[in-house]
Amino acid sequence: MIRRLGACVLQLAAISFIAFYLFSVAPGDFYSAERLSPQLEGRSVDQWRAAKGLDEPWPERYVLWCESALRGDFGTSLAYGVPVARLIAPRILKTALVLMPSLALGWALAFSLAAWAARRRDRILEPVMSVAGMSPEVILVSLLLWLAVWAGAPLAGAWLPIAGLTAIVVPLVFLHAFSALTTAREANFVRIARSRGVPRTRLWTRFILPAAANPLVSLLGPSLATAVGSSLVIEAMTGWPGLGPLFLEAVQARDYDVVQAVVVILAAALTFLNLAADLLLYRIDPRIRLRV
Amino acid sequence: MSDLVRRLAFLLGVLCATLPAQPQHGGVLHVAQRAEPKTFNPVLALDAPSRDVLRRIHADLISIDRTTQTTVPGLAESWTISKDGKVYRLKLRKGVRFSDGEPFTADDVVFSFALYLDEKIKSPQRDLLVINGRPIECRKIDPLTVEFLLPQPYAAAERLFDSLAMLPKNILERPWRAGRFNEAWTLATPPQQIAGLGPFRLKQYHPGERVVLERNPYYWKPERPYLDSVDFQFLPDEDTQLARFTAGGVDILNRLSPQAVQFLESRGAALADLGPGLEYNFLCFNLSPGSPNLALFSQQDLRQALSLAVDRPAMARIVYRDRAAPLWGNVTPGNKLWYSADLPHPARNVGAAKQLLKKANPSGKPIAFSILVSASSAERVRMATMLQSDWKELGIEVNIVTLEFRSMLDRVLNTRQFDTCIMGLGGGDADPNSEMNVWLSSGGTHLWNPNQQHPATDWETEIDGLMHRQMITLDYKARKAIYDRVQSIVADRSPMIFLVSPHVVVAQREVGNFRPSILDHQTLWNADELYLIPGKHR
Amino acid sequence: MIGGTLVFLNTWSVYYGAHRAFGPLDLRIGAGGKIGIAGASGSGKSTLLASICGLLDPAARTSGAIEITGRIGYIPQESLNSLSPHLTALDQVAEIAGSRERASQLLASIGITTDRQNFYPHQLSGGERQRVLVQQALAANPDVLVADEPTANLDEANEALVLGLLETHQAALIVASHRETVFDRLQCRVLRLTPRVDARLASPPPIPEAAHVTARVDALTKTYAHRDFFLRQRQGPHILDGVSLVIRAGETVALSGPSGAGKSTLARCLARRERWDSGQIDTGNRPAQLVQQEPSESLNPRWTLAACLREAAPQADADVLERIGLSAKWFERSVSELSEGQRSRVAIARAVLAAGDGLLILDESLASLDASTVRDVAAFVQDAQQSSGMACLLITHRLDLAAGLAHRALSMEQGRLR
Amino acid sequence: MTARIAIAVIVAILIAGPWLYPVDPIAQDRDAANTGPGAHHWLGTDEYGRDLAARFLAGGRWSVLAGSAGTLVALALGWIAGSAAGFAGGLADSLVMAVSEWFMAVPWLYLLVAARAAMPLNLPPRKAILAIVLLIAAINWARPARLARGLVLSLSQKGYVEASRGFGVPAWRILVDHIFPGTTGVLVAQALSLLPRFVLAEVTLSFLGLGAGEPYPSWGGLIVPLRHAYLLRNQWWIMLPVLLMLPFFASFALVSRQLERNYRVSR
Repeated sequence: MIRRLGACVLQLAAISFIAFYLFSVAPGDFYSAERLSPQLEGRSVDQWRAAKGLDEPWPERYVLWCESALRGDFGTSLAYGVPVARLIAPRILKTALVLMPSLALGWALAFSLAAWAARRRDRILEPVMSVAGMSPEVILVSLLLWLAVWAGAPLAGAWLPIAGLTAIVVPLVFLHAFSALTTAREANFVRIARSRGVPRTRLWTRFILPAAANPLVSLLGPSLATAVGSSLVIEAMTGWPGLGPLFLEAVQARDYDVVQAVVVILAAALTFLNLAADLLLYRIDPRIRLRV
Repeated sequence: MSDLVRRLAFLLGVLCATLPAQPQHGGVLHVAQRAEPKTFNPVLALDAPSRDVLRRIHADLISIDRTTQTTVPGLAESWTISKDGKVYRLKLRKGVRFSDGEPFTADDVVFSFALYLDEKIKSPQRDLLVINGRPIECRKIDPLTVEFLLPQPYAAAERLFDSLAMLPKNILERPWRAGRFNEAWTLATPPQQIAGLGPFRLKQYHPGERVVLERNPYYWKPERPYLDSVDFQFLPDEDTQLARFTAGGVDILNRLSPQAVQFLESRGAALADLGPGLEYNFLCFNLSPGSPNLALFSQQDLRQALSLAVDRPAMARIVYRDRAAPLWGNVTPGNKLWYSADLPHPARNVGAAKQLLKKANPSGKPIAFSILVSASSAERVRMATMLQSDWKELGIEVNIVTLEFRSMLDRVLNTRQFDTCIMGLGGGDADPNSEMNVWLSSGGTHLWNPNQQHPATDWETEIDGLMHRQMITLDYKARKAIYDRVQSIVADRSPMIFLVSPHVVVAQREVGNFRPSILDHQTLWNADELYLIPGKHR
Repeated sequence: MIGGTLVFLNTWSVYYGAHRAFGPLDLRIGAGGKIGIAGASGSGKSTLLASICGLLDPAARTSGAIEITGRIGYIPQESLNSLSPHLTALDQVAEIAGSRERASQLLASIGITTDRQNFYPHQLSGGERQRVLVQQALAANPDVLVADEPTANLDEANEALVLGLLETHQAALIVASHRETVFDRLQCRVLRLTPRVDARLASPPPIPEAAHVTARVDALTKTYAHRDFFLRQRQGPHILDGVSLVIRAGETVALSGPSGAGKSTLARCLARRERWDSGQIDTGNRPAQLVQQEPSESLNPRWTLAACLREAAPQADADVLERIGLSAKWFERSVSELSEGQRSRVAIARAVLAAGDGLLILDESLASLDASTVRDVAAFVQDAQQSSGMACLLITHRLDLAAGLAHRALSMEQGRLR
Repeated sequence: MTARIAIAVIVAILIAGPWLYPVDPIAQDRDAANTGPGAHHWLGTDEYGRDLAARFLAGGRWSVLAGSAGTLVALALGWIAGSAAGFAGGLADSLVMAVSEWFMAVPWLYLLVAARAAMPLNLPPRKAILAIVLLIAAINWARPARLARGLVLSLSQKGYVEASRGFGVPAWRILVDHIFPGTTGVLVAQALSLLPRFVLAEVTLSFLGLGAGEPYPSWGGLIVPLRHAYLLRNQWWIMLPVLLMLPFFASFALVSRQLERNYRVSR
């Protein structure tokens, strides 16, 4: 287990480094915009930069960041002047508040659809889903908005981002679940079991679903990754007070402590979900658990 | 059907808004805002969202009446100016209290200015209060009188006091002395620890979601404000703002995009078109020594030719759906005091432009350059697109380079690696003094060739002289004459090609005493007078 | 229709596209009846059985009449994917038998002890899996048992067990096999899809005197070690335990033993397809050529025969096909057009060509092949041994083959030669 | 089958566009700005009075090309890395897989911002966008790589691969002769499902402030207005080009799915 965790930590370190480097290559910094204000002298802007240590070369800044990060301090937001942790904590909760339901909903919906389609060898749903899977979030949300107003639904609250996210998750999961189930139900041992007169429900619960499980379990991580990525945009558009608006704002404003923190936290979440998925795989698949 | 109902409701709303109805107390005003405030500390606030909220919480000594654009008494009920214009003596109102009940005295004023001028704090307002490198001095005469000493005569100095929040010494002095002022009054500070002199005081802050202000019981104006509270909702996406507005969750919208205006029109919403604002959009040539195309752009004929070939009315029509004024100078028609009407407005003339171009480029070798524009401003990208097709008729190949905002600023203000760029200025005050840095050749925002040791051209020298003169001229008419001259020089030499000035358009639902203005804050500047028209709000 | 008839076929045939898999065919079986289906591989045995069990794949077309009365119990040819990898042996049977107790009895009755009953298919040996499949079929106590090559790759002991099961069960029986012995043992009427062939094998050619050593193995030892999920080293049991062996030019050595004894591992080591822990292997300048079960697998279905053969032996030409009983015209044909058995012939022939004067290993390659194929292939191998002095290691559980083809026979158990 | 025909037809139309409908896609007919479909402008005009039909055709030609380029890069990188990992196994394998995981977790936005900002000013907008698309493609090698690895892993355990190893065939020959041919089916399927994503990448790019290639048309650029579908309801015709794209994308998806299924069956 230790080794495994070690690998994860190493990965996080690598990600934080790459992110920080990429950040440093982007031109402009947090105070670029202030230079444009006629009421401000260039000197004062320079003083601000110096005060925040923005004029140091990026390797030093990265080292500093690592030190404080290891102490559990993710630095202070340039824009907000408060510790990043305080800034992010409430928003993570909000994001989770839309992520979890939409993932659950999306999986449930997609899976039952896929099972239905697989059972009656449906041919239409698949292409439809794969087209739906392509549509970018920005467009999806604005169409949703349109629908909502047209239907006179309330626009405040969580349902709008949840709906948007679900719409992102469903096609992704459906396509995988569908192909997994169709392959499983054609599997040799399933056909034999069927010929042995195993009742349909047993056939699905004991034979088909376990066989289809592996690809789906390994989809957990990617599906979360996609959902998180989309949630950033969707939250920003629907004005949901999660990480999304903060992150995009911070990206544009070059508020690097915030960006760095968000990236690392999300990356960590994903890494450990993948780990969990592997653990699950290890539990449910005897071929992995019990090697000869 | 429902549309008809909406129109009727709208008409009714207009009636109620126009009839001298008796203002009603109570109610919550919902306002949509693009971004959330970054701090509750007015001394450190850099960004518009913070200021928009803070100015409802705090008050200034002398304010600028947004409708007349002239100064009116604020916390100071009267003031006198010495003959030489160097000494300002302000008389404070009696019995004014902070929102926590503490009395407001001259000490607070002196303290506040000490904060703004403190080098360590590095307040963004500091540069305004430093004239030619020498700060304004503030003295207490008696508990209700303060005196300001200017290092030199400074025209319309009283305008400087506008939106300079007066702060409570008893709360902020300790952190300041402890050198921890920058941690005071952040978003993490509990609301009751924040006190101001404005009509409202902070009630709740929901991170990323909304800021709620409540009525300040100690507000100095009797019977004010009418509203119980103001609710700022943070909606980054305009479409969502509009959806909420039409659904009734938001009462006031600011800074509407052309598309949004058109949409609201089609929905029959109560729009107020205030005509052109102070923002002027322009194309700026890069005339710095290191400019990639200096030889080309330093030819005035070329610049004028390009300016002549621009179809400004079409730009106003297409980019802003006719809600914009074509510009030939840097002062917009919206700027009542400083707009110079007698500036020439040559119509588009490709023929004449071609003539000029021949002079500038006798060899007739193909001319090509790029326009730098921020991708985040759809309007300016559109302007670039139109310029490109306008100038194609002169046989000029223009390459549009859209960059993410800060990358673009880095090129324009830092590396200076660009041919031309499209930008806009004029967010601040209407007074010329607020734009010294744009027109002085030594200025950091002298965009075509910033931070010069010595003016590169004689006309820039002249502008420098004029700007310095107008700054110390106290008589308005004389100043106006000087500033008109500046405008005509810039227009004629056209180091910038002025394009259009968008109208300020705002929307509201059944808000009484709604008197929007083109100056910040466009709709809430008179928040203490706003009230909700009864019977229309859920 | 006649009372007591369980399966009735009338001019029954199955087509894949234009190609007819078998038929037209008449068949009737009543209670207690026993029919053996014989025929060369590719003659449609499996298809016929599948069609009776209603397991034809959707692509197939049928003509003629089929009537099934009574429950069918299908015993597929053993392979990993005929049992669910997610269920223990016990559950596999319990799903059919209804109760775990009954399932447990059934399995115990065929020598699968209670501890091994909780193993998953991939942990069981081929023989055990085959037995589980049989019991699964019997658990549904069917009226007709349909068994497809039930003993194809079982060692003697397992074969006896499985055939015993089929014999004792009272249900009618349809069994397909390529081995007459099965039919004799079960005393069933034999239905031939292709005429019987004389499968007598030519006796092995004499080994030339003072033949040099082609392959030498010294004290070969190997244990399986793997990292488990938590990346810990896991020490496995000894697969090879000090194996020493010498094979001379032109010699054929038969190697038999229970499944899991390490025969295949030894073969893979000789062919340099696996590493070993200690000991030496010397097969001269080239590794041994290994042909495994399902020889046809070793031909790339996208290629032509020519391409396949030339990959191994650049000088190969069409008459190779003649010598293994195929037509030279097929030289340029695609592998995918050939039947299972035909592919196996080509595959083995190719290995022989590649081996040259080196070592050829046939690891159960002949097990699933019909008699005529075995005969032709064996002849081809023996030619090669005579002409080029190729040595051959024949791994098989079939004593008849071992006796017919090998100069000497070795047996292996728990990684040791005896 | 119908899907394949549909693709062929649409591509044919795109190629023949300039002859079928000879209108300049960037000429601004400002008096006819924002007009609906009509005899003059089949699909109406945009806010500058540029002909949407012409822009649809020209944009399609370009976007499909750019998209294919992106797909090519992403798949080429992914397939090489993936099959190398799958074939070599061992350390190389785990290394490639680890790196691919990083690639999927890191925010590349900044790289795009920086790259765009670093490009020379005289670089035509289209080339700039193309460069960005290619960059995105280069970043997105990870998923294809993982796919390819899986395939190669299963293929390299096939009997015929082990056999030719036995014959002493060099590794590169095995890759070329046996393994790559085995992956082509899935490769094409992937390509078909990736191409539309690259065409659409531009939409997200413009949302993130990385700009569109004004004044030149592209399908991504034509979709961008849909972001304001809510505002632009009274200019319904801006949706027409998008509706025309749908069958194209749909048939791509269909064919891609078919190919994948065929592969699954053939295994």
